Amino acid sequence: MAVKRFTKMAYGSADELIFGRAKNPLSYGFGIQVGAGKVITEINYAPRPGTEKSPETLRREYVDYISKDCLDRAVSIGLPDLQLETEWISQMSESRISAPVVEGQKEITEKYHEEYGINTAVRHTIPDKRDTDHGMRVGMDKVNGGPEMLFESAEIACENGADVFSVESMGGKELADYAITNGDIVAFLFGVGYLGSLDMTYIWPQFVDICKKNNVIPGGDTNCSGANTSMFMAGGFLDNDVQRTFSAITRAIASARTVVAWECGAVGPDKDCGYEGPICKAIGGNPTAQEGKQCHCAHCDIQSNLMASTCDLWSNESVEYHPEFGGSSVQCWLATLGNEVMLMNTSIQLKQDKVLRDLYMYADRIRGPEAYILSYDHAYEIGKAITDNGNDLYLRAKAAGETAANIILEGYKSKELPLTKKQLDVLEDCIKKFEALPDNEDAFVEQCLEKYKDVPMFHPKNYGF
Amino acid sequence: MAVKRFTKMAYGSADELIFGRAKNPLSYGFGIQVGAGKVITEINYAPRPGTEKSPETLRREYVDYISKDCLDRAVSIGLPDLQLETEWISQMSESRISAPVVEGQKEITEKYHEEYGINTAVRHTIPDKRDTDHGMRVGMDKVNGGPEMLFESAEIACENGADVFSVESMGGKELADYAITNGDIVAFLFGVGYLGSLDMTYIWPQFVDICKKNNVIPGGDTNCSGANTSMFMAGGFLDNDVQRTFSAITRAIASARTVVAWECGAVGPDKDCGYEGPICKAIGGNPTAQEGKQCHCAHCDIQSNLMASTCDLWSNESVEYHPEFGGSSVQCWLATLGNEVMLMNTSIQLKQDKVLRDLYMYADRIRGPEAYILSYDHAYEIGKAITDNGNDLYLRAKAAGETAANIILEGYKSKELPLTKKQLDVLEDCIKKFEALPDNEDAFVEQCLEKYKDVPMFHPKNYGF
Amino acid sequence: MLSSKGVDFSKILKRYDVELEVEATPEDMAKNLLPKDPVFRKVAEEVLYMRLKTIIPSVTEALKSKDPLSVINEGLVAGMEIVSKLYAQHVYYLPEIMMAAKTMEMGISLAEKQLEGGKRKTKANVIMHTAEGDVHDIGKNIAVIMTRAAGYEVFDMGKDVPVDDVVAKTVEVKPLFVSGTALMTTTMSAFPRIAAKYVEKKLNVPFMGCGGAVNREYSNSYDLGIYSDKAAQTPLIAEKLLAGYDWKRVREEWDVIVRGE
Amino acid sequence: MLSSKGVDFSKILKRYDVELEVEATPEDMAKNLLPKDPVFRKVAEEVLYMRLKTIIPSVTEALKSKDPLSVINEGLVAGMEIVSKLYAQHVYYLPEIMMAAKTMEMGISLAEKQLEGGKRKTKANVIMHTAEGDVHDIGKNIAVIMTRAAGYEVFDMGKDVPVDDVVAKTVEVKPLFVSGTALMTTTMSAFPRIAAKYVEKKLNVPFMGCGGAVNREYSNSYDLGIYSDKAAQTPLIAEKLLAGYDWKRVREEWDVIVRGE
Ligand code: B12
Ligand code: B12
Repeated sequence: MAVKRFTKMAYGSADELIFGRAKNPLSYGFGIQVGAGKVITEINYAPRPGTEKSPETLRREYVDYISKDCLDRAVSIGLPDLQLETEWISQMSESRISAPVVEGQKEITEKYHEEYGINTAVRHTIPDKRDTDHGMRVGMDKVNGGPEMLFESAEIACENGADVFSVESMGGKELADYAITNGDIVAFLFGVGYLGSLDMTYIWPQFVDICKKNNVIPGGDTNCSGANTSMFMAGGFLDNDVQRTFSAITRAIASARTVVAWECGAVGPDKDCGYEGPICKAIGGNPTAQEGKQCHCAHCDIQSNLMASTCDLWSNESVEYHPEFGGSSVQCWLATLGNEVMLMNTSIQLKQDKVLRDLYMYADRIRGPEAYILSYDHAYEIGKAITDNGNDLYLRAKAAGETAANIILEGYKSKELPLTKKQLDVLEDCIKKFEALPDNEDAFVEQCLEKYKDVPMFHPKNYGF
Repeated sequence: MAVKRFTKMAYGSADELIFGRAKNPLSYGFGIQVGAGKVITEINYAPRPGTEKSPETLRREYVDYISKDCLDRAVSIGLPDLQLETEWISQMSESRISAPVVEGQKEITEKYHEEYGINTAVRHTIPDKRDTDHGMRVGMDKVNGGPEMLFESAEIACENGADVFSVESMGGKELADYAITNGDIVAFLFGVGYLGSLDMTYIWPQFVDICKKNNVIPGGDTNCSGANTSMFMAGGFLDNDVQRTFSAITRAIASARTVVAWECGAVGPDKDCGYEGPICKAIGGNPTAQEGKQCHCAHCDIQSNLMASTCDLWSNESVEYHPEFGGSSVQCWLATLGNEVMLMNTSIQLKQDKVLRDLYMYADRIRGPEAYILSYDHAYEIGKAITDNGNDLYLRAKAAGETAANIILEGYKSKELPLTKKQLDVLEDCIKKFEALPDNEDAFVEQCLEKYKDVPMFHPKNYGF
Repeated sequence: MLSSKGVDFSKILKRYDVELEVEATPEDMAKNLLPKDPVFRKVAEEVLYMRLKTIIPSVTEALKSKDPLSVINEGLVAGMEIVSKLYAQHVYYLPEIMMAAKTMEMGISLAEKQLEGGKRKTKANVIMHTAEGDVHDIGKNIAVIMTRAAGYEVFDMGKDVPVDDVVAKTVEVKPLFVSGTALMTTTMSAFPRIAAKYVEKKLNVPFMGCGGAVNREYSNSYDLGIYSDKAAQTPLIAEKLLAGYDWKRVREEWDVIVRGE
Repeated sequence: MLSSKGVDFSKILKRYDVELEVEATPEDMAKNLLPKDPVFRKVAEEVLYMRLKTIIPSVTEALKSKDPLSVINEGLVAGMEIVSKLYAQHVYYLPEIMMAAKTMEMGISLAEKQLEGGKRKTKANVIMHTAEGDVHDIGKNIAVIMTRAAGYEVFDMGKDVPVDDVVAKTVEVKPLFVSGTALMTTTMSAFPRIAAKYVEKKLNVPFMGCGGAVNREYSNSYDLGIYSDKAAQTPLIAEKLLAGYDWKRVREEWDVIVRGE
């Protein structure tokens, strides 16, 4: 599979970016059409503790309880389409544990499609359990065989009935962890923007092959391990362990990494938890799954409405299965999630979708720097910075980060976006650090390999050095 | 307190009905302004089982855990206003159990207002534990003193720091239960529309006095025990133990009862769980609390977006306190709820509120008969039927029910609103029953007293007969 | 108001109730289920079509040629069984269940008058109540009707029933099982308290915890506790208890039992 | 794009972070907290301002006039204590904690070289790890740093640590307490398994269950289990354990303990 870097934007202008419509729509599963003029509901869930004990109990939890509850509630409220997402728990790398779940979900989604006429599909997101200390490329890990397991998991998912395949890959995570906890933006650029992109360029062509062989949609990846961790730690107005200006910049850098899956042949929808979605969609034109307003079951974010403005699937990220007054937790969250989707689709039908998009966007635009850069006008600008440097993994990630930083600074100076002094300090510090960076890949790599050689768990060989 | 029946609509046209703005706005609590151009978030919660054991554990649960969690999350996401609603659990009729909760919530809302500048208020909704077998008016119940307890609860709430006072009163419930389970619309009209209104005319002037004495806002009542039970049992597309045409008509009838609180001097906001709110607001012009899209934690409804179109406060109905990935359950639901409010307020600021209102409305308009009659144009019509007969408790409730039935039938005939054959049958049966009714109160009452004399727990003396 | 002209609502929502409407009428569906014998058939039809006005004459007529026990079992109860089937198929709904049960009960009391001892033999005694502190009794009322319709003698203790009263009644009537309904998380704690008193008194009576607030995990969290989700499931579980299952076995096989397989 | 001209954003949202911004600088706030003695003060300032480049010369200098143990305690650790206070006041944030801790540790290793035995006496041994099957280790890493900074000898076993390894290590180093971090509901079940093995082996070691998936109820659901919500709470709880509290008492007084009163 040839890798084709994005050097041109899929969209001619930011204003074309909108929910429910993507340049490259997709059809799959039992009647699901994504990015074709309708937003699709995607529900994600976690099994109750203890159910992982045996293949039977886990299959029952995922299929007979969770999937059934979701499908029942979808029919109950009149939802026309439902995508299930199963984020594999760690134990599922073993085929005897995961295969029954994948098969069972295929069966039950087909059954509901036939019985009720509801359109259905299942996305399987496999875990990346590679260990940087043991080695991240095939053949390196003699202890656990992590890299081999990664591709085996993909095969299990694809051979047993996944409609969409995704992964949250870990390339660059060791440096991202270090970067976030130490406030070092260059470490993030190196780990996520550069090394992460190299890693994805290594794994994704293989995933795409496996998907093609099995007629499965290769969806996409996310920088959950990097930018989301950073966002999570920046948190809300009572948290900010990490400064929000810093986390916003990590988000922009992450987008340069996330698009690599598509450059390697994946076609979307990418993963909901990649808040970099608006930027990726602007670049690649593929459908994007997003989350926000109805993902508070999983984590608090402060750009909840805004994230809906450009989504093609709308997700809750994840909720643990347990009872509530209104039914099971998955049913309750599905209903509120599905209702948001129905609102979006109403606006499309009434030709008011651009108004609703802008309402979503303005509701959060100035709530924080991350919302600000993910507003579709700014997301487009950052995408442009990436495609302008599309062939250079270092320069494009740097351009993404710098552009985001400058957008924030401009927003602050124009008095549109308020910042605390500390947020501003950190922002200016990041800009300074970007400016001090070399202007070519080799020099950058050399400098970083030296500077970060003692970061725990970082081994250059994992990235082909 | 004189009772002043509504004989004129507060609004000149349906199109004036919209979220965030009421004819008679209110200010209370620590900076809360309702119906004055901004929707307010109202969060409701239930304590964990076991915490009712002692005054200390219950106070801690409500104040230190639930209220604190809510206020923290509100600040975290940047919510400018938060109203807490405490629906008293049964044990709280005892002052030693409830007073510490009321006081504690007053204190903590004041503290957050001062510390963070967030506007806050607390609504206390007391339980109506009167027992129809023992007697529903003061002096009748020698066993439990239910009626006395009702007014004592009001005093406890008002004297210890409630900002808004509400109740879910039970007048007519014994007949409503019978009506719903047996599909008897006349029993509902008699129980809820007529007797329920008499009961509210008895209790509400006394509540209003207690509120005035303590400078507390007398909010309103709801027909939770009637129309909501009916809605709940009609359920979603997989349920319908009760036909949805039937439950829609019960809703219209209930509105004639709910407005009685305002006729007795209450000023709003009424209760979220009174889905008759759009009709009541159209009649009385007072602010209304509503729930839908983000109340699926409490129950499934199929008019989730639509209910937002005319609200002044937006509520989650209730969620049990427990942990989720994203924080405590109250925090997770508060965040998604608050984000809906922020979307509405964004639309007001951008002067797109009428567009958003119509999107909310159209998202559900034809999902079911109840949504159809609660669409603001139809809600207005039903309100008009009530005010045209405002001084006659029987005729106005009948007019509300008949008007709703005819709106549904018209909708069906015009092919706007699909119905199943069974739904249509039940609708036509209700219309026939309405038509067969006498055209004056006395004849109606006489007929019903005879017809329903054997309904369990029904005793005419409770209503002054 | 924005115009909805040309809007394709099917892109927004799906009216599954309309799309999946069951075409069959009660008449169609009952055809092959009604008793063959014309006398029993007549009685069963009265129940099936909820004819409150003609049930008495029809049963009176039937009693002329048939013994009271078969009028009850092959006529009245047979009719009610069809009603339950139609309910399961979404042809009948709750009000029909309630009305049909009322019709059946009228017929049964009439027939019982001619029975030796004045009472038919029910399958077993059952106690039902709504938990102490809780007034939410609609679900319980429905369960009472359905359980009665299935042939059990139900002692309905009402709502807000003190724990000790339930225990005393249990000692008195020795029921097959006792059910409690709770719609509030703050009232369901009465269930383990009741069960504990049974254990103390060595009463081996399964306690069925039900109602909106209650879930299976909760009802399975104390000894003797079993769960039922919907009123219509009671007969299925009751049957197994009659067949000698203890509470532990009901718990274990719960999923299968309530599927009615 | 709709124009936002004239929009009053304060009606939509409130930027509490900006409105409640703490005006004080670290310099202001530290003024009265720094040691009076100029030598210790200098060392404490190096930590406080995270001066990775000058910490070594400053400590070297201090060691000329002061004994190594007081350089550690009255200089380096004193500086770190101020850092913790600034963190609690939202003047410092996570990166500052990490950098300051790194600075302090550099100073400590230098000073320790001149100590008898080559090691300062830490308050106690502590074992930390991320649960078997779980790779979410950021929270654990933060807790490790904060606990070390508070003067404990932390054995960081890393992530995805098998239950038996934790037990073996516990036998080996006899820690004051052991912590586990789990971010997944499917991995936190390792905690009660570990605690059960302690009980079996009669190891009376409190097991602190932590991490995003874990809540207080869960950690209190098995013997020996205690809970900590935030990494910054560890020292508060550890102190009480040092003072002789057992796991039961920590549970009982938890609310008060973590408020630091
Ligand atoms: C109707 C209703 C009322 C009516 C009750 C009318 C009545 N006669 O029962 C009224 C208005 C009186 C009422 C009052 C209150 N309510 Co209320 N009410 C509801 C509502 C909307 C519906 C409940 C209902 O009837 N459901 C339909 C029936 C059929 O369902 P069900 O009882 O669960 O029964 C089914 C099954 O459980 C099962 N089943 C039940 N029993 C049995 C028995 C057996 C043997 C079997 C096999 C099966 C079985 O079969 C049934 C059908 O399949 C719920 C909302 C909800 N989400 O549940 C709130 C709800 C239960 N109420 C609530 C509250 C808080 C109250 C009040 C305290 C409010 C107040 N502050 O005044 C008071 C309570 C007073 C008291 N001490 O009890 C909360 C409880 C929260 C909590 N703490 O747990 C709820 C959940 C609403 C909410 N989300 O906040 N309520
Ligand atoms: C970052 C992240 C990741 C990163 C982890 C990076 C890393 N180095 O840790 C990556 C991308 C690797 C990842 C992978 C996965 N993740 Co993840 N992830 C998250 C995320 C977004 C944030 C977690 C985080 O770092 N929080 C910040 C830290 C600081 O918080 P913390 O660890 O809780 O620590 C604090 C306290 O708990 C406490 N603390 C912690 N330890 C200790 C110890 C002591 C002694 C003390 C006192 C205090 C203390 O102090 C800390 C600060 O105050 C969460 C979302 C969420 N809501 O939590 C999901 C989440 C945890 N992940 C989830 C999932 C499902 C996964 C995957 C399985 C996804 C997949 N299919 O690939 C894999 C798991 C692989 C595996 N086997 O573990 C789910 C778990 C759901 C469940 N079943 O329970 C979550 C909840 C997301 C969701 N809502 O679905 N994830």
